[in-house]
Amino acid sequence: MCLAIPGKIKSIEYQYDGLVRMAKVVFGGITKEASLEMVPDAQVGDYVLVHVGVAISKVDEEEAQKTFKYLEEIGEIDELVEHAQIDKNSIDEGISKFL
Amino acid sequence: MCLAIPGKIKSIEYQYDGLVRMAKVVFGGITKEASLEMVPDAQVGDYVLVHVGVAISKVDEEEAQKTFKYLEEIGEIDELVEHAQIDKNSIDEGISKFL
Amino acid sequence: MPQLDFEVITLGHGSGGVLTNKLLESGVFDLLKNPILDDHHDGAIFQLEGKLAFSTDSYVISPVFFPGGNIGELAINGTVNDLAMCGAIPKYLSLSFILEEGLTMQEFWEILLSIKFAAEKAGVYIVTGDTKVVERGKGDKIFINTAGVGQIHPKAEISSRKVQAGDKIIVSGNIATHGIAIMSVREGLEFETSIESDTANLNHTVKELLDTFGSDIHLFRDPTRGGVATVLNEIARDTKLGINIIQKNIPVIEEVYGACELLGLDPLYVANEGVFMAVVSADVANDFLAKLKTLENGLDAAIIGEVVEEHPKQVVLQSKIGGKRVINMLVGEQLPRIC
Amino acid sequence: MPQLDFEVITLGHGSGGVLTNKLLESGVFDLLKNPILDDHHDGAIFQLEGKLAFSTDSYVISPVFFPGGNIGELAINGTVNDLAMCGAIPKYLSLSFILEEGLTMQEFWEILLSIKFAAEKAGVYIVTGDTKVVERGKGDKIFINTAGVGQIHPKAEISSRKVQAGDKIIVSGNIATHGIAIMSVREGLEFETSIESDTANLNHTVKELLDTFGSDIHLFRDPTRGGVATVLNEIARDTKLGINIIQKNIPVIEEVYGACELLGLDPLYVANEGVFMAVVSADVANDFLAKLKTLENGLDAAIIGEVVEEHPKQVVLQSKIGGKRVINMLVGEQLPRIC
Amino acid sequence: MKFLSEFRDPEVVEQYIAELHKITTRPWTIMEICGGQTHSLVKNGILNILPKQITMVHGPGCPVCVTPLTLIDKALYLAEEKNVILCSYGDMIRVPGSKKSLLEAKASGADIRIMYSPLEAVKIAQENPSREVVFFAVGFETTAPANALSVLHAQRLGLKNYSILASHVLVPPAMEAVINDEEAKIEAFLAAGHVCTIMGMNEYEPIVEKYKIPMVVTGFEPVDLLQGILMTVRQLENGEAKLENQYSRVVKAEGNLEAQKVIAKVFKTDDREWRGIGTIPKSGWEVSDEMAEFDANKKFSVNIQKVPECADCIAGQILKGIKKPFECSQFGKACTPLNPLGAPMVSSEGACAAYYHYSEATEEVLA
Amino acid sequence: MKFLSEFRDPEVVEQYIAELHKITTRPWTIMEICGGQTHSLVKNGILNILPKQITMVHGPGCPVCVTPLTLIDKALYLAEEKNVILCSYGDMIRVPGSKKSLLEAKASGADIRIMYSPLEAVKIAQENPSREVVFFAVGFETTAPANALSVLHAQRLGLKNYSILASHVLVPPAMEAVINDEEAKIEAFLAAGHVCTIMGMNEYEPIVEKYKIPMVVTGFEPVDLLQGILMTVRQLENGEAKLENQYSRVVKAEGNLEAQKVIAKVFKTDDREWRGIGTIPKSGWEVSDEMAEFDANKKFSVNIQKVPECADCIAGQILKGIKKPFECSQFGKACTPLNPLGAPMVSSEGACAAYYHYSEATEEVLA
Ligand code: SF4
Ligand code: SF4
Ligand SMILES: [Mg+2]
Ligand SMILES: [Mg+2]
Ligand SMILES: [Mg+2]
Ligand SMILES: [Mg+2]
Ligand SMILES: [Mg+2]
Ligand SMILES: [Mg+2]
Ligand SMILES: [Mg+2]
Ligand SMILES: [Mg+2]
Ligand SMILES: [Mg+2]
Ligand SMILES: [Mg+2]
Repeated sequence: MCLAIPGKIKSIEYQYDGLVRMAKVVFGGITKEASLEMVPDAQVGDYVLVHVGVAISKVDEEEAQKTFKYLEEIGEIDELVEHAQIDKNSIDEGISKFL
Repeated sequence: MCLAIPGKIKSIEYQYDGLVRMAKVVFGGITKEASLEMVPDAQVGDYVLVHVGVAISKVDEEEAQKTFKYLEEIGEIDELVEHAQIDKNSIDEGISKFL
Repeated sequence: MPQLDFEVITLGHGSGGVLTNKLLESGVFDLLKNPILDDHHDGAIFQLEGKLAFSTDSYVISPVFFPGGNIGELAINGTVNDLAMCGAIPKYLSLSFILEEGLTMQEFWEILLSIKFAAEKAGVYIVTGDTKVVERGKGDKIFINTAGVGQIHPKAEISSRKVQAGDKIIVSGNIATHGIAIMSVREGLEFETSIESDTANLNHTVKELLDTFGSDIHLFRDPTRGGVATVLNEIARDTKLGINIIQKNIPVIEEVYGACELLGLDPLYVANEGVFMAVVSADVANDFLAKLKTLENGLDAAIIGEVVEEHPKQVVLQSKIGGKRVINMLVGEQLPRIC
Repeated sequence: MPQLDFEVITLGHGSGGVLTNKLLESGVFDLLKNPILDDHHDGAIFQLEGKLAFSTDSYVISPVFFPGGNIGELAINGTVNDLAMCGAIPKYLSLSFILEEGLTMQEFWEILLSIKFAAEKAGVYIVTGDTKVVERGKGDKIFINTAGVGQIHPKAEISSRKVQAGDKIIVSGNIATHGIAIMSVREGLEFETSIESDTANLNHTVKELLDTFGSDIHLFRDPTRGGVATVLNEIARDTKLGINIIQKNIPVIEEVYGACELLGLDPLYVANEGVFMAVVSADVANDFLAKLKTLENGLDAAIIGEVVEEHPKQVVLQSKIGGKRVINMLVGEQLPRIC
Repeated sequence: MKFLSEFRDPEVVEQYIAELHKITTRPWTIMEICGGQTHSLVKNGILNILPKQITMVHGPGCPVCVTPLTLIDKALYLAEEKNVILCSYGDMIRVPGSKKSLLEAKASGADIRIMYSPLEAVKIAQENPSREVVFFAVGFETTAPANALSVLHAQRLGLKNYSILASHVLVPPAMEAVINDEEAKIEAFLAAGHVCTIMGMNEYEPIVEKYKIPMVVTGFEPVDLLQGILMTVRQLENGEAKLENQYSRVVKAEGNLEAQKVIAKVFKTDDREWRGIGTIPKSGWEVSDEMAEFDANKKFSVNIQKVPECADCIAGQILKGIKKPFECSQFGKACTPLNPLGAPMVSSEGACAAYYHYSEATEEVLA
Repeated sequence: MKFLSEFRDPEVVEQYIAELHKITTRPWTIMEICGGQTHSLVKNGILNILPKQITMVHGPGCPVCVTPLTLIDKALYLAEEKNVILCSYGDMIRVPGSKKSLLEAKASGADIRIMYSPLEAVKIAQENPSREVVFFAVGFETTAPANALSVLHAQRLGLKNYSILASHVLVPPAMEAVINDEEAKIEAFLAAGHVCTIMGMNEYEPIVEKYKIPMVVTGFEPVDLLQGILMTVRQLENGEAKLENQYSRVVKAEGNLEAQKVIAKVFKTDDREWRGIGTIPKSGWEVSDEMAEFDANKKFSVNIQKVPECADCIAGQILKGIKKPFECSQFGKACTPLNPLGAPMVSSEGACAAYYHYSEATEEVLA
């Protein structure tokens, strides 16, 4: 459930007599309006996660990087290349299981 | 103004708890509903003059015949045939006036 | 009707995906089956030589089902007849639907059956098609477009340039019947009648006439929208000649006449189907009429007037009582009058 | 735009009478003028020899004006392209309008201009037509049907029967652009974008490819409604062969990609215009691609997959990350998702 | 069709025509008040088979033509701004208001429906309880009973969403306005048969008396019209001025008393503006106070600017028979049936429209 | 697109796959609760590149699939009988109620509109003051803030014609229901990243503690999912049972406090029926008493008959991972995506629908 995608805030305007912050958020070249009511500290330039027209979270750049350091962290990165070769076969087997 | 044409009453039914008489009236093979509220004495088989869905008068057969007896009555019917010939020309003149 | 797992048409049936395929393969393709029919490709391919005629019409009639027929046969007959009016032998038709969401499959199937029978009767193949679905309230149950290709009859020389003073004008049957049949079921105007639309394919009759009278037939026209009056005016305008029409010769059935009186309409302006007009040279007019009366849909044919040198571009009608008046083109739609 | 004494279309303009004539003669006929155009008759007459292609489509797009074009050019390009997909040189088109009461003359005129330019650009003549008007609320501004006749290219041997394992599948440009451009202006979904519809006539490009590669081209298809996925499935079904597609080879521009992410759509199912797919023999695939890249609308062409013996009737996609999945036909319309 | 076909019999027509040609010795100008009679004269080609000395002048008797601009604007306002379902007779919807016609408003989205009968409009109101339904009740005396009945039906049904926009005009005051105009030179009248069916002939006695002008209540078929004209010419030739009844098969001296009762219940007499002529005192019917809740004028507060008629239009003089259409500077130029500037160009029985069609022919033939 | 493209990088995917293959020694059954994750697994072809020992079970986390029949019937009733403008997310309108789907109702004339956002529905209400607008507010915790905001917006605008038909389900109770089912043999969970974005991770600590079951809060992109699975398998292989957060770029332990405030204002916790599973105590949100005027359930008196699910459908067992779709007697026969009998065949991420597409392939290949 819950298709939400990250976009960059291009501009912010106020609606309802200044009560509500609405942003133009850019997603890969397209722009869509989103409410910033759930992310009061989001500013122009920030990335926010938008779900059905509402930004539900800011996206944290630093935390994002952790995913790419995780394998290194768990200290196993060196042995990977050879395994990758082996797995090619196992992948094809996997497919034929489904077809 | 006031396109009204004569038709023959085929059937009569009551509407609004019997307050209103509505008739099926036949006009040269087609049938249309008409209110009989303005012709309280009209019965099945009578001819009525219908205007925008309302019968506004019965049609009197005897009176209708008078039109065909009128020329005779005014005592001139005998001399008509020769005039009719003459008038053919005058008709064509009449037409060319308009064209 | 085939067993289907849907009862009404929805937008998905026009999406081009599974539902569109389901709809088409549920029986549409089977129903219209013929050697050339759209081989799941974007068009049909066939061989035709010589002079060709090509015509199209969209059909938007309301109601879709009317006394005497439905929009399906109308759509086939209409284009078949337009081709025939060009002096062509109709061969191949395209068939394109714009369906409104909510059309029931049962209605659609009934229309399809009419299409099938009308095409068979006219001897034409439906070889390519298209189906679109529009949202509820953006259409009117079903619109149909047909386009058609035919081969010009070898003896045909149909052209307004061939029309000359003295030519006789013939209608092939009672006029205004179709338009009044439709009117009888319109909201706010309904009346009871046994009048039925006389929609029919005219191509077989036209072909026989061309076989026999060839180049003595100068023009064919089918007086659909706008009626006989509009076609007469168009002929007068295009030929720069005058036309005289004799009202008492114009065939109208009594019920149609009655409905016209009631609603204040002039049958000359009421739409026709299954009726054509021909302009033929005076020499053959009587023979043409006699022959036509023996052919399909020709029994009530009549010579209604002639082409004249006088009053160029004008159509003059001699009324039943001997008066004359100019018959103009229709301004706007004919609407029922109160006065 | 000509000076007219009406600003909006009313029912009278479809009545077949004076208003219909006024509308058509106000400039429509002038605008589309060509030697064969409907001589005020019921159809067009022309000479064509050999193997012919015949195709039709109705256009019902909403909104009528969209980023990058309008329904008019779509209607011309659509049928031109369907003919081209048959391996034909498009020649003559019919043009049929279903106008909704209230369409402004200005909008209609703008659409007519697009039609004119699109027909000129494609090198086709509009030779016959029809105009109907439906009541407000029974249409959607304007529906257009076009049908077309073309001559099969002498070297063309387009047929799903020619497709064989090993053949390469090529798309001629970025996919899903048109569908997303339309979606960007739909009520309830609107978003800002510079994406424009890429509607275009493909016949010139197709002709040059046929000139060069002739019978090595086994199939052309334009992935309009239902998108690339539907065409791939239809090919697999018709040929009873399998198809493998490489996701990373499929050209999609970034903005279209973004919009698909936002709305939960799969670009493989989004409608295209101005894009075709070709199935060509493996020998010529690279040359074909190289040539196509030099032709109009072919710059972004790519080989996206191939025909295989395995998994007959199935389309299998290798995802960007190396996984595989079956690509099915679209069930119903693609709708924006929340999950 | 009985009572129609006989009255279109060419032989009888021929006899009447012959008699007319025989007895007519001098030029006579006769006005047929009723647009329906104008229509029949034109449609059957009667005008050009009459003796040349007889000039038929087409009177103001077309309810559609004389409906004032302001009222059409009002109907437009109700349809466009108040979101009502506006029901109307077919020929009314083509008549231009100050900016557009109902037909154009319909094309632009207003819910305007063509009815054969006002009783159908009541059904529409029944079927659409959440919408206001207004019937545009135009007409002369003939149509008043039907329009009135629709109100009574709505009342019986307890409908709160039905009302009428009344535009009812009366023949006798208009007739007097024509006679009183110094420039009008009408020597006799064909009175309108269907109006008299409702109202009888008694109203006309005083006019005939007062102005010493022949008048024949006449029907609508060719034989009716020719008999009516013959009766009129006989009076003229004999120097008489009587009220006669050609149309006795439906017209009684006292009219239709039931219909008069219904009218009295729903309408009240009032001054009324006639398009092209101006305001004529006591020449129209408004909805009565008793039935005020069915009066669209009262139900919807509409304040429509009165817009002047086109200044160049000489409709007033045309409708009174003072001038012929081709004497108007706009005729056939700015003013055509497709784009009428004034009332008589509006409907097919309007004098300007009738002449327009003939003059088209003339131009062609002369060219 | 930043924060998307990196997480789809084939090289990174390859590394994670390799690591997974390396460390997996035994069969493991892991449930991804969230339908969005199911979708991503299927769409990216991840299922068939995982080690064969890993079985992913698709959980009940598709709000569209678990919306009960009765509620769909209610929405249908409002659209068809009450003439409301019913606004809904696109994937909801295809789901069949007891007689038809909203899409079919729309085809038959109901005014049903597809919205990207509930805030758009509020605009529709503003633009149609004379119509009632109801938003069919389905969703898990993720969607609740947006649905709630629409109510607050309507309140600020003083709209009296806007309400929501709430169908809000909650993840933790459903998770416990799955765990507590004796037949379900789920050994670990991927928790739903976007649900946790709103609610945080604190709700899950007790579950992990109580049932000693590994749980990783996971994102939706291929790399996210693979990292999440890897973290889960590492726990499983190591015999651990921890709550971990793979999706830390958006999920904070405490969740989104602003969103929680808005939810608390508009909703209250209640028992809720899950299609295919049955009623789970305290597993849903209803509109709070304070906001009762925006509750379509209260605004419209609707008495919908509760209709039983198809008796042959084993959706409950499917949604809990107890049975595979092809073990259902209706699968691929009476029940297909075009004509689904039960929740898991309904939307593209439903387990039965996913298997249906694969099995089609299988049949063909085997034939
Ligand atoms: S021609 Fe037109 S402008 Fe002149 S009097 Fe007649 S209606 Fe008026
Ligand atoms: S296949 Fe259909 S009937 Fe069987 S469990 Fe799945 S949804 Fe239910
Ligand atoms: Mg045609
Ligand atoms: Mg229709
Ligand atoms: Mg035709
Ligand atoms: Mg098509
Ligand atoms: Mg024709
Ligand atoms: Mg096509
Ligand atoms: Mg459209
Ligand atoms: Mg196409
Ligand atoms: Mg046509
Ligand atoms: Mg195509």
